[in-house]
Amino acid sequence: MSGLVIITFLPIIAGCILALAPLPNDTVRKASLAVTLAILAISIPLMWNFGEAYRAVSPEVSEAANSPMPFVYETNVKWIETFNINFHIGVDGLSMPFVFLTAFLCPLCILASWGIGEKVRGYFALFLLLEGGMIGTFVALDLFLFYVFWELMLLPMYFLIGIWGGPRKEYAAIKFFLYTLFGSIFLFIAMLVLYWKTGTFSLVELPGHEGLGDLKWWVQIALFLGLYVAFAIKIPAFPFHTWLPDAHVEAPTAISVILAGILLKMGTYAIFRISFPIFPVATAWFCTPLAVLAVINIVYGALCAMAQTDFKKLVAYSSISHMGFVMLGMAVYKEEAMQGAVFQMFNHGCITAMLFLLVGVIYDRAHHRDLAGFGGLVKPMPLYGGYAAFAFFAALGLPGLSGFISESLVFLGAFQEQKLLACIGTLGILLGAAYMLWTYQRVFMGPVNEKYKDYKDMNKIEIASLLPLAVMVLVLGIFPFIFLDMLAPTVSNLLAHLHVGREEYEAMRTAAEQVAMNLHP
Amino acid sequence: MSPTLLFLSGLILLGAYCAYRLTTAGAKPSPSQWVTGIVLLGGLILDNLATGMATKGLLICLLPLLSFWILMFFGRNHLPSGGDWIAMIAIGLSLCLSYSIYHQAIGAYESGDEFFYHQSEGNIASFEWIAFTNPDTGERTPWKLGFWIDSLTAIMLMVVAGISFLVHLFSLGYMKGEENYSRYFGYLGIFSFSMLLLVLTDNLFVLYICWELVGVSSFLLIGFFINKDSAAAAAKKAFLTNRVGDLGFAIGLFIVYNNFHTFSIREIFDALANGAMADSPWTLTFMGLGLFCGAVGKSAQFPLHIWLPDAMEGPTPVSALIHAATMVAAGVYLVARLFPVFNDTAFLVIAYIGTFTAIMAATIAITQFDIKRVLAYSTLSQLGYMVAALGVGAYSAALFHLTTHAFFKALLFLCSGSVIHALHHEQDMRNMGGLAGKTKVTFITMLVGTLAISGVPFFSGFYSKDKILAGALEMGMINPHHAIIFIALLLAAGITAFYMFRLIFMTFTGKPRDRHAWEHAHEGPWTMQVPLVVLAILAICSGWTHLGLGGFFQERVVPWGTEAQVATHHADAPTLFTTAAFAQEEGTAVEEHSAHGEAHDEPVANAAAMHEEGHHDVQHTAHVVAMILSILVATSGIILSALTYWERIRVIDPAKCARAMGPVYDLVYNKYYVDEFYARTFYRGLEIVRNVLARFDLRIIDGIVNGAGRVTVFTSGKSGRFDLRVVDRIVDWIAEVCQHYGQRIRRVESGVIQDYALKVGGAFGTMVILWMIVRSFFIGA
Amino acid sequence: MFDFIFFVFAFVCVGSALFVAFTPNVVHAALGLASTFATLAGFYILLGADFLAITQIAIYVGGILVLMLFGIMYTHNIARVSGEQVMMQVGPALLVVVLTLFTLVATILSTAWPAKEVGPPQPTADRIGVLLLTDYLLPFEVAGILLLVALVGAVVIAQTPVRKSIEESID
Amino acid sequence: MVGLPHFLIVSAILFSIGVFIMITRRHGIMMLMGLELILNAANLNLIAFSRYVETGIRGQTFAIFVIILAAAEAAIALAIILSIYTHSAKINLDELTSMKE
Repeated sequence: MSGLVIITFLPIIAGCILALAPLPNDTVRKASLAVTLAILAISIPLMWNFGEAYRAVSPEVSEAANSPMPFVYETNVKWIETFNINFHIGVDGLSMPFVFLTAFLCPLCILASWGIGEKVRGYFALFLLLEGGMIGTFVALDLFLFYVFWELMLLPMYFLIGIWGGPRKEYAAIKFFLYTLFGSIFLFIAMLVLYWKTGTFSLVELPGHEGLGDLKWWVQIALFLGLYVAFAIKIPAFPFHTWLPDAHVEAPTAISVILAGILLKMGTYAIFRISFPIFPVATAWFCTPLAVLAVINIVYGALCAMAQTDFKKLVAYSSISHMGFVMLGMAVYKEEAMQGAVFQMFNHGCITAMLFLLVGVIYDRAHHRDLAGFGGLVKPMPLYGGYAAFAFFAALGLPGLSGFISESLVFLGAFQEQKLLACIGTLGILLGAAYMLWTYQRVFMGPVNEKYKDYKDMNKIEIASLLPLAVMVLVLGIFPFIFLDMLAPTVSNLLAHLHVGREEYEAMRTAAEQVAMNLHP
Repeated sequence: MSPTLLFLSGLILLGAYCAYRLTTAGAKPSPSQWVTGIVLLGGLILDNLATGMATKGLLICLLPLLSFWILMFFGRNHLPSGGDWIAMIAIGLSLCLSYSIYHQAIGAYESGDEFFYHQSEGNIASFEWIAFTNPDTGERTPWKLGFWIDSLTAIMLMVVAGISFLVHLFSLGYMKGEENYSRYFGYLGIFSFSMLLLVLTDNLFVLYICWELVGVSSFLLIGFFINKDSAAAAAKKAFLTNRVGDLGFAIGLFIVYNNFHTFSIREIFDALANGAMADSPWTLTFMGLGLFCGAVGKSAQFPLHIWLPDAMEGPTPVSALIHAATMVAAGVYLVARLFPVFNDTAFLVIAYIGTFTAIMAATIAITQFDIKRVLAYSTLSQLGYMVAALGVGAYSAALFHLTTHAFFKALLFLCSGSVIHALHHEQDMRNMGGLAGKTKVTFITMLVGTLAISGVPFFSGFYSKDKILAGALEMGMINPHHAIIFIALLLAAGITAFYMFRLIFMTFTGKPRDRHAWEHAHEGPWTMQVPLVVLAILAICSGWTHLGLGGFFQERVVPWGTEAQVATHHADAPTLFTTAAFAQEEGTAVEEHSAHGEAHDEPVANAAAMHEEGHHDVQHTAHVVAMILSILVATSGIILSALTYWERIRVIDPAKCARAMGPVYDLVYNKYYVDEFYARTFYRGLEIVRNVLARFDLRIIDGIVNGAGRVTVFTSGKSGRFDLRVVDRIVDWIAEVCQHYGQRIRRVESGVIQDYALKVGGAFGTMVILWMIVRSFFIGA
Repeated sequence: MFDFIFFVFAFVCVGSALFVAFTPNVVHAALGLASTFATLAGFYILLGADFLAITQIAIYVGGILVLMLFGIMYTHNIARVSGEQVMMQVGPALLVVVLTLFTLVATILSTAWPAKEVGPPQPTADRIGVLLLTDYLLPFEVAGILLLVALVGAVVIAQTPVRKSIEESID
Repeated sequence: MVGLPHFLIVSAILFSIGVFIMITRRHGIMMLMGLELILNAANLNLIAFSRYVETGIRGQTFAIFVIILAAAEAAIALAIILSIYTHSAKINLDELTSMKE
């Protein structure tokens, strides 16, 4: 049995067992930590061997545009034969990093939820279920299977926010749920239309399927837009983002980490996986609007972040800003930018996870997150201040840390296509530095607030949940090629497909212009 | 030779320091101290072993990084005396290795050999970083990271490592007993690392990385007194202002990458020399201006100069190292390193911005009372000088001034630190006075520094400043409509002399204004005095041409692509500050003259010869005139200052002057209200925009979402009422009817099980009989 | 011979069943029931169901009836077990039962049963065993679990009362 | 000649007596006896059919399951009766009318 199957189902099964077995709380915690660590242990060799395995199946550069996108570690079993639905899973360079990221973040989140005191069994069971859903979404190569996991992920999230959340948890949970469900409708419709046209759900067969050839261009665009709405909600892209701050503010720390670290990546990942390869022509049509939306996301998110007084809300808005970089990288047909976008997704996962964990640390002590209420925290908590400085600098794109590499790659690529937008987008870097430093100044620097002068520094569990992330951010910041080399063949395969679509689109446009010219000479 | 002297003195100091630590740390040296000694010895041996340039370069920059990591992780709790000795050893070894590179450069100069090392030359290792497909060639080309070591690098290494070493030494005394003592040295380590790598690298991307890293270390060090509000604010301001400049830098880099698909400086230069971008001058201009934006930020040029005075919130040695000598010079270094990518328009902008900064900052410095702020504005002004020098094409002069300025400004800052230390953190000059007798070493060394910065002959500043003025004058003579640059710079030189002596007089002469502080004033420990003396020696003699340094600059520190010895009139060099402009004008003139059938190449050859000759004339004249004028201006500045502030010969009352100037004084005293202007426009604007947007987000966008929710709730309310009043009513009615009859029927339920059995049986029997009757009825029918 | 045995059995069976129905003494009734069960086993033998006949004796007579007797003993004072048992609603009951019986018999007699040659009876135990472990494996397992559950359930339900009544009888 | 109808008639008589007992008797255990009679009547039917109609042993197998169920039912019913008895000291089930209303 392939490792992917194991890591997809292990958490789900373990979650079910935990939900039923009447174990003492401490055992539950340790058991779920063991399960997540086991998943991490399985995913590490998968990640390690991935580059070589993928290169082995990857087509020649000249052939890339005509051959289907390759995958590795595939498992393909018939599921519902009547509708040609298969249990088809596998990974390529777009999904492998995120499978790994999920496996990497989950043990840390378990550590961060060590202090959860009520309904412990339910919490950890749901958490494991969530992990299974997330990994499943990343590895699914069948649209139907993808949809199943996509929704499966939603449910535990709803309960985790709705039961263990903050004061307005019901509002936040329902908002999150309805919002995402609203998006899912579009996904569902698109899925049905695709099935109806082609008779398959396979994400390997759908790109370039001849059944799609006779789709009218406006149907393509409508489907693309529908899918975009579905995924933009998850990203979250302006103007579908307002669920995020609420969900983040109310969610418990570990759930915020998962939400920002992995769930937000689902949106962009799905665009990469579904929208782009299946509708290359519509992609070409949409890339400029997408870039504009991306820049709005960047600048708008940063400005909104600046105005927040709630620590977590600030981080939430910064997520919106940072996901804008990903969108900008996606919107241009450049290798640098695409790699940068995927890398940025990964980095944002690590960095924002750190930020949320840090917020959690102080929230556990002070029980509020009002930025104006702190001050001079470095003095009682030097270690915390140090980690916070590291994370904040990582978030504002300090060179030497991974976020900088991805952001600059995105911009290097974007500038080649969209000069003006890229220049406006760089404002985001400045604003990012502004709000991050301003926050750092308000919380950590300045005179010590008397209320907090006896606070204990971070304990071992908190350090254990932060240190791996910090190391990851630092190592990838100095040796980004570890990641990028693994990614490169996938991105160039995808780009080869996209370029074909773009040429088709250009040809269509020229033809249309010709017609217009003839009509109005 | 002074460099050798410096090197030897450094070594001696290092040895002395280690001996000092080993003897005073306790009766029994701890194992870690033994390790120190061994590492130190090993490092010295390493110096001899590391013959390859790459190894040296790597060691130079990585040693301080190592010290940073060690100090950050183990400094406070695990190392004796906070681990300061680790930082000392690291920077000491860096200095040794830097010196050996510098030594090679000087040796090559004396023997007339080439001195240039780069990854493409074969003896520098390069490191293949991330790789992308080059759209021009279609091949996967990795970004190669390597070192670029030439005379400029050598001199920069020496300046950075040398001053960094001295500042480390000074800090031992100055920072003693401060909280987070070892973190301080850690920060110095990361700064040294990034600054050294910045001057070593051959890749613009790495340069940008280091550029930001020095910004961060500057942030950390300015905000070192982290619990002080003003320090925190200043640190943030510095970083953000730098970020604004870096934005321009980044856009410049985007343009570079877009056009060349590489960040290797060498490849960019080669491509430019091969005529790339020749047909897109505007892009070239934007690229140059973008890159210059970075320099504007880091070197604190107008309009991004506001952070530097505030940065004085950091510890004084830091001000000396980062905000006077090295980091702020990075901008100048950047423009110098990328000299070939700028074109005429860019150079003009550079020149004017530099000049404006020089004169503006100088005027502000006159009015300030905080001793460090005066020095900060003086730094601004001197940086403006250097930038202006680059702008007018006085390349080697700019870097010469960078070097001398690094020495004397570091000296001045350290002296001011010594004064502040002596007066227990008193920084206001109005509370000083009469310290000359109390702190003799500080007074003398500071006087040396002041003389150097004022441009008094035989002090280093004189030579470098003179060269810059000569360059500006030369350019002014070639392009008379730009002569204002020279005049402004000359004026700034005079003002510099004036305010620097104002500082000396106010601090060291006259009656002590704060007697209590004065009585407790004392000289610092020897670790603080030694750097002052060393720097004072350097401030005097680093400019002496007969020691070879001036010549070295003149002949070796020249822009890439120009032949040595012909620094400023290479055929490919921009036309703005060469006599090529002359040549063109005259060429066209001659052409017009000889329009009647004469050979075309003859007048051109004529013109070239004339311009060669004319250029030498111009150079010579400029030199002499500039020298005389600068001496005159400096002297008059000093005299004026003495008349105003030296109590013995005072004839002018500064307060009266200030009153007489009225609004002008206020304007200058408040730094031309630039800060206030930014606060009113950018900050306020940003605040408004962000509040409006946040409200927009909450009210409109989220409002729409919630509105949709509310509409749903409203409709559901309506339909709910319909449900309740109509549908439910019917259901209720049915239920009521059922209940009514149920009440009657329920008597059948006796609760006795046998009864039930009977009824079941009876029902069964009845049904069977009925069925039979019906059946028989039908069948019978 | 077959017919004779049948009628003897039928007589005894119906007779003892009627005795059960009308005897006032519960213990007597139980004994009468035993007789009915035994004659039923006889019927089974007549019908060639040897295994079932044995099962009938073992379970009904040996198991269930003993169980009932225990039940009677627990619910009555052991000294006067023969407590008078009154019957209720005999009239309506007779009416209903006779009616039912009449319809049943009428149906049985009026139905044209398939006339089939009946071969000599064969041993059935092995065939039943095979069938139980092949075609009826799942029902068999479920029945086993059901028995187990019933056993446990009966113990749980009866535990306290039995102990109570024992304690009472000790007192 | 004794055949299927004879067995069926005996079975019908037993069934009727069983029903009669269930209706008339007040004693819980007596009612249980009636129930057993009814079940036995059914069993007799099954076996008779399996002999005369189906000529297999499936009917017998079915009868075995009925016996099993009867055993289980008897055990539970007796336990319940015992429980009721100790709870309310009543053995006559017609007196247990707390379910009424």
